[in-house]
Amino acid sequence: MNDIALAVALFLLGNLVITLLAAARGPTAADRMLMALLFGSTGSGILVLLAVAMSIPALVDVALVLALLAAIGGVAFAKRAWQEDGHD
Amino acid sequence: MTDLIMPWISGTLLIVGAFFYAAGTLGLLRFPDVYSRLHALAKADNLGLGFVLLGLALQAESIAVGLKLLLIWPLALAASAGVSYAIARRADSLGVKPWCKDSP
Amino acid sequence: MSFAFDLLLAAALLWSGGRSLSVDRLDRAIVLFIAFGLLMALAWARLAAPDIGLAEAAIGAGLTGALLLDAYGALKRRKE
Amino acid sequence: MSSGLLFACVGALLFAMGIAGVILIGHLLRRILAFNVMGSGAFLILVGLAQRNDVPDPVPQAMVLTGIVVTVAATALALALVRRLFALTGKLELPADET
Repeated sequence: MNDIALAVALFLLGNLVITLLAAARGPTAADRMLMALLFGSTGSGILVLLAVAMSIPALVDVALVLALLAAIGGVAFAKRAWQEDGHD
Repeated sequence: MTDLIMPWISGTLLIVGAFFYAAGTLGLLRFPDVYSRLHALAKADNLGLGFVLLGLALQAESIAVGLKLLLIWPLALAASAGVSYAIARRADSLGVKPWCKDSP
Repeated sequence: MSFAFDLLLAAALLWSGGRSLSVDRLDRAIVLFIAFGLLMALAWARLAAPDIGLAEAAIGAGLTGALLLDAYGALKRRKE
Repeated sequence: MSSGLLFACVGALLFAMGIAGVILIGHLLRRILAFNVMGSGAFLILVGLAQRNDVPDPVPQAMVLTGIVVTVAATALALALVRRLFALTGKLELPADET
């Protein structure tokens, strides 16, 4: 049972790396920031799977914090950093 | 009986969750503008997270551990809804046009 | 399989860290640095240190990224 | 190769990249990024090398936990100083020595 959790975690990490490669050269500023949104949900999924696969229950708390605080970066980007000429 | 079936249900739910994550990533890579990419990420990825959490909560030792796992889902939904709203509103106020079928 | 996970995580850490120092535009560098912080949280989880992972997820991923983006936006506004 | 040793090697490479960035890059915000990368490399070396036995050593973990908090405080102070420097001189680089 731990094997399938670890396999799904590996698959999600591969997803994350592909998105990282693609979004680093994304066309607009917003696409790069959408990556933060994806990192929040995918990262908390990986942490929950690792908590089961490595049998460390405290990692569930880390997933909870990550799911909430990854939103701060996105809101800071939308409110403060995204200016008019950010289209290139 | 339950011990026999439960790992299969749990593993199936995990694989369905992985499929939804892959669908969200594909949407981020292939969709044409900011709004549709936001739509793909905010919905498909959180659905994948929900399936993964449900699959893991089914094989938790106690009710409390399973409920704590399931608690992550509404929090992630609230966070992602807030960020999506902020990004879409800012894109609209900056004048980013939604993609139409005729536009290049 | 856990070794494959470690290898992929290590490669992603090195790539995002190096690119965040060498990419040409500053906003891309900051976003890559936020991704680097999230990958560091995963690395602490793999090293069986959940307390450091908690601190890194809260501080490295949330707070530092928000501070950097805020400073970037303020500098850009003042430049115009 | 255990995962502790692997991440210690990654930490050494990150430390090298970060220290090269701190020395070579003139732009102050990028220099702060390089400083953070350098700190992360040092933390990875500390925790990764303490992982050799089965039971992880708690003392480096406590040190690294303190170090992360100190790093974010130093980053916030450095960003405030950069903003003040930009408001005073309009440049994002340190002034050259006038001797």
